[in-house]
Amino acid sequence: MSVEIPRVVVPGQPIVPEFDTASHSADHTITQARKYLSGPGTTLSKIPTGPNEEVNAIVATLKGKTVISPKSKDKTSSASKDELPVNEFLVSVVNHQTPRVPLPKEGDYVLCRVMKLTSRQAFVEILSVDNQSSILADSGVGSNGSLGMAGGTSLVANVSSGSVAGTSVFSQAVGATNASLGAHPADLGESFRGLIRVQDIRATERDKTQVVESFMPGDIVRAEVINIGDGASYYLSTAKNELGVVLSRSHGGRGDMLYPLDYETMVSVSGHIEKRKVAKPF
Amino acid sequence: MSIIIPGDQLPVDETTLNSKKLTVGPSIYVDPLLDNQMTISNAGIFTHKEKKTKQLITVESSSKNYIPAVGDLIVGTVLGGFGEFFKVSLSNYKPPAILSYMAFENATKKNRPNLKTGSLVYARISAYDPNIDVELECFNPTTGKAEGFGELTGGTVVEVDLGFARYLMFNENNPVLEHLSKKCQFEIAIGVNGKVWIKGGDLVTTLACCQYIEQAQRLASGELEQLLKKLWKQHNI
Amino acid sequence: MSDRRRITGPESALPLVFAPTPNNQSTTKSPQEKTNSGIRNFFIKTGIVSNCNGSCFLEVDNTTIIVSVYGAKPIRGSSVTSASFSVMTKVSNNLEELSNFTSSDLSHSKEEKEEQKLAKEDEYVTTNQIGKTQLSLVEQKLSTYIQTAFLPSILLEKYPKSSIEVFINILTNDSHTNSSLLSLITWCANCTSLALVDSGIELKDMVSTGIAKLTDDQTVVIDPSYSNEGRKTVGGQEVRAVASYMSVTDTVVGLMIESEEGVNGEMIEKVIDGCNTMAREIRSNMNGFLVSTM
Amino acid sequence: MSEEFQLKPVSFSPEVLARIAPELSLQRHLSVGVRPCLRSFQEFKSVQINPQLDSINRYTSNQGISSKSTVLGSSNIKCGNTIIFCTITGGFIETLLPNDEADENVKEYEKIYENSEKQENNQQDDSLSNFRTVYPIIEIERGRTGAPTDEEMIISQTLHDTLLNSKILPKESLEIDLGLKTVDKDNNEIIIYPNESKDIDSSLFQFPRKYSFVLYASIQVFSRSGPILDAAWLALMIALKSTKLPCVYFDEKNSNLLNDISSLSSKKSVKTGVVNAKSGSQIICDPTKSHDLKLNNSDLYTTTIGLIELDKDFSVEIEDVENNEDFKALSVDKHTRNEGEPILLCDIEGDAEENAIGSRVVVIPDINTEDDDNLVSVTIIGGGSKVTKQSIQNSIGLAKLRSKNLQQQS
Amino acid sequence: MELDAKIGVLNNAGGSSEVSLNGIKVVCGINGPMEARPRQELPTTCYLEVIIRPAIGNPTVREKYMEDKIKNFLNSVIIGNLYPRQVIQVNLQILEKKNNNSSYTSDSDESAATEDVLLELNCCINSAFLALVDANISIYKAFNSNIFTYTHKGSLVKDGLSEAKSRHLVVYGIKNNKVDELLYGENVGRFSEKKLFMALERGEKESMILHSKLKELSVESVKQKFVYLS
Repeated sequence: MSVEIPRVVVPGQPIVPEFDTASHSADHTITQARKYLSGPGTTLSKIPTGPNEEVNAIVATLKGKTVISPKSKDKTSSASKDELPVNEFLVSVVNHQTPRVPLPKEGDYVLCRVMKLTSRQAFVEILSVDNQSSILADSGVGSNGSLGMAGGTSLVANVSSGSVAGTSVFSQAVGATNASLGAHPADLGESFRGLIRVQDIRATERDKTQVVESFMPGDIVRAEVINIGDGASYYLSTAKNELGVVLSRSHGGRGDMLYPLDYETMVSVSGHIEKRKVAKPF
Repeated sequence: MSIIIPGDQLPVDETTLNSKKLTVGPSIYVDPLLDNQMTISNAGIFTHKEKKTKQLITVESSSKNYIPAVGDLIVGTVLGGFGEFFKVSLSNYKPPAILSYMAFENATKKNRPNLKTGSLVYARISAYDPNIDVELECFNPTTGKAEGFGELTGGTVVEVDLGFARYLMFNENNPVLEHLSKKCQFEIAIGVNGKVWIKGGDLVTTLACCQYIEQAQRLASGELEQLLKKLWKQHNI
Repeated sequence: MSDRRRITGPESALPLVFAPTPNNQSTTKSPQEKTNSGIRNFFIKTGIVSNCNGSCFLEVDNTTIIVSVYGAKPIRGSSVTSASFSVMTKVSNNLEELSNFTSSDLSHSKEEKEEQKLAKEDEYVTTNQIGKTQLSLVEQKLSTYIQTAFLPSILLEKYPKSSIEVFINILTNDSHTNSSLLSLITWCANCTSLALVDSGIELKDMVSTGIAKLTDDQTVVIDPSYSNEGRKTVGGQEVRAVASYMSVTDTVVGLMIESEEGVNGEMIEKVIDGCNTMAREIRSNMNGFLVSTM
Repeated sequence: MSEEFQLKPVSFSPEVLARIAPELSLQRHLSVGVRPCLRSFQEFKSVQINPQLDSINRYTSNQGISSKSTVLGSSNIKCGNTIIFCTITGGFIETLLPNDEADENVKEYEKIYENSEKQENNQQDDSLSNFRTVYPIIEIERGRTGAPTDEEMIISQTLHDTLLNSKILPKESLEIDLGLKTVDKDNNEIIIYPNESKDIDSSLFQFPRKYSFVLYASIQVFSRSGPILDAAWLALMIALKSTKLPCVYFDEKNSNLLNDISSLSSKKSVKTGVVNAKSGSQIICDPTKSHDLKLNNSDLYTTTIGLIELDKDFSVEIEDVENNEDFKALSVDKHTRNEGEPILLCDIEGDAEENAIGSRVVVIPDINTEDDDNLVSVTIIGGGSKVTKQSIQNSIGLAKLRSKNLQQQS
Repeated sequence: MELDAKIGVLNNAGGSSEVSLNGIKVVCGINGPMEARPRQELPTTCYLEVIIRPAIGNPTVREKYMEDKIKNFLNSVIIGNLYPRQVIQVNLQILEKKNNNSSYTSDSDESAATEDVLLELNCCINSAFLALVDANISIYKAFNSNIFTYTHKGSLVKDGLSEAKSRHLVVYGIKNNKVDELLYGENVGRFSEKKLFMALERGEKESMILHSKLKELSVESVKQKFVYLS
């Protein structure tokens, strides 16, 4: 008998055992084994099936619809002849209603804003992952006054000045069980930090690349996460054609919009030219 | 002396400005968004210089806020050594500038300059981009010689308005230093960042010189002699 | 020192003191009808708060709770390999009843306990202080319980360098049904569970929570509320408990037992059984709700 | 454009564009006549005024008296997505009567008091000192902890000052006419109030001290999606309208009134929020009797209008868009505007609008008066788009319109 | 009442001024532009910090509220893009307030506290302008603040301090020797639309008059700075 796979699942709900040796032929002989792998939205865990009995199963971690897709066979790990042929399937749970929790991972493309430059690297703030969803559910705009900062391009720096009365609330609530000592809650509107080292800006002519000729503070840059980095920053790279500056203003943010001219120059409508590591528009 | 403040109109009419190639000095804001409209953004002395093919408008204003420019000669304080460079403070509460170990006379990888934290240097701004750290050098890169740059030993530093520092620097025969040179011997290094290093023959003279420079910026040239007399009397020199 | 970040009004102001309500005029609302399972009807809605990652509104009798989940969001200054998880509870300033909880360890000292008792007997009620800056004991207890219970259910390792923060807001609390702290914990926990699912944060399992009471005649009452189940008889023994489960793996993740007298193993077993029954019922309700929203 | 180069659009999801380039996002939307929030320019957010939270109001609970509640008034409104809860609570404050001769210090105080009384008499009736306000604390839930944000502090103060400046809460509304709890002939406890018992000797009600209420407001905001002042004010207004002040009596049993009443506010009571009723309080709120809070005017509403100029550099070719099916479904603003006049946007919402709109006009009109002087407050914040006379006039018009709508609704 | 002002009263500030107006005295000191703390850093512009300290006691929510009012328009006056990632601090210490012997805490003074907000703002704004010019911070335009009241009889008075039907604080920006735009207006009380615009018009006129006075002061202080040239 084949295992019935639920179409719609909630977190914690077992979807399918890890191994399914059930046959699908008429004579009920085992001709084929299936192995299910845990994909996005699922995890592999032990489910009690009776007293002192457990079975490994793929369990949903999100609410959503199940999607089972066959995994292309990997030849190097082909089973020996004695064993049954194993077909592998990837089980995942998708939900289009709730966007995924937008956390940058290695290999993700992110959009970020250049905050500060040094001669060796550009410091950025990661705004969104995959151009899908913003990192922060609440951008924090307006929290430090009745107007956001003038000029628009600048994010709000929430400096709710120092810490006087009231901050004790947090330490009381979190201090007890927060395992990560030394970590501070980010301010409203404060996002993940990233940095692009000078050698990660361009794929070619790395030695000649200069940070100030590639980015300017305030630029919006599309970059790839190459490393989750240290406690402070993600490590990002723009060394691909489609990566680099996507939105920029001239004169260090004072002027008008710049448009790509070629891979290393941008131009404003009035004809003003500035140097950038330009992302190939697509 | 034509003094203008923000809110004023440019004292030069547009046809004049359009007649020749125009260079706009600091304190006049040229707005790239508004057709390069010019606005008086700071208070100061307005000057309009015309030459054959070009003209220059500037507002000479005085403040304590130093904005670096390549080629400026400055007096800085060493904040410490980091890896391959020193960090040097040009003005308080501003990001420090970077002075490479290699930017000294006769410097090699092995022969590193020895500057202690807190010591003073006379240096030139070698690279400046508003978005990255300022870079300094303590030698003339074409000759490789120190030419007066480097550590300033002894003496003391007076902080003056930037306008006054520029005045001392660019007016060779300015009465302030003329008067002083008649009174005593001294060494002086003027930083356009508003720091003037001065060293007299002995400690008392240094002190007197120091007070003289400081007070001179608030006096008209006619009163300088009197100030000198007063100070020298005060210090029994 | 006065609070300089809030408008607290004149310092010389005194709290209002309300006289006890004469019995004949104090009409207690008839409790909401219970379902067959013995659990009060409750209303839930997810996603009502837009500026967070997930949220849930829950109403049971006159208690209303909003839980919002923020995260996984950036955290500063640490090289953590997994997310940190924290819970903050805020009881609306005006819910005075909560300070009258009998939970014995809520008061600091004997003296204060006496004072509370006295106040309770007289049922004089006063206004709360505006602009408190510290968590009340109730808020702390609630936060701690929920944080502890949900910690094992969240796949924190999927969210490095970040934090997941749960904010529980108790907007109104039932002043008629004498809701105890335990009851509040139960509903806050269930609301949190749905808010977490709504946020799309990956969970090993949903946590469902039940509450039960063992009266002195050894009967188990599920989801006890004030009027139909009555107060304990004088001198009688009563055990109240709240327990949270991850039902698929049948794990208890949170437990709190409260009793004035000593309790034995048998009693605990009974009362926990009651909690389990309720938690299962709640879980199936939540499952049904979630499936219906897809 | 003189240069020859091709501009290929880079596309971003609307939400992301609003965050990375708010100004661009807003200008692109406005140039085709819609707002990022898909409302039309001068369309206000829908406002839903929910029945007050009956169960928590002490005196209006429809299930009888809510015996433990200390809440005097409350409101729950929904403004677009934003949800606001507001509750009003109270406190006493003591004022001295001039005929108190018990204490030297009091006499001293009395002189000052009398002087200031005289001054006040010289003043017009509508002197600000004849009006009161509430002490609001606003909490905007945004997933953070700690001290209040600047916004929370500023809105609190704005509510506080605006309420005072609009002179809708006269001093007298909060004054307390003390009743007396005493024992009648049959030795039954009775409470008598001066206003309801004309046959009783009025000298009974001559108390050496005088009390007033102070009102506190607690405002909780969920799903903030833009500037919050208008909605917070509305919630406060509706809560005040629903507010009932308790009748207050003096309990003869605890009669030593000159005993230091300040024992009530001892530190202990502050900490636990519970007062030992036996020791100090002679001033007690009646458990059931109350009266409405009298307001001079309960139909004042603040309206914030954002001003923004169209920037031609950002505009989208309208033909490109008009063929789009989705676009046709939207209500599009094609108001013909005068050149140089900014666009007026009602109820600023979302990152793009909030970040990019620099100039604002905040108006409180009084729609109940026949008088010409029908404005209570106009605040103009310039610096973004130029604030023209026309735009102020239009803003006032819009504010009046919105106030009338809200009046009908509440 | 006439404005009375001094420029450069603080030696250690980047720029400073002291202004007395309508019984209120304010000293303003500008710090910066200076290096911002990481949390204040804005990539392309400066972070403007306005700090108001009351005449008596510690700053409260009231001062925060006033700071916000000033910050709102000052942000658009300062050419922030010239000072990216830096902080400019505008410190305003109120030295004397109208009712100097009370500390706005007792409840009868509460209405005075609210009433005086406009007067204090008025004085602070004018003081801030002089101090900004003294500090040589680049600004797009000059600005100043005036306060008007309508009496109960309906006449419009400048600086009318006591009882009034409505009160109007107007701040205009001045560029190229002309009134450029309305930067901030706070109108409270009971008034008609017509009265509002009359007050605003009056504000434009008075703004130019006040500007010429502030200019005179500024020019004099620039002369003082360059005294060594003479």
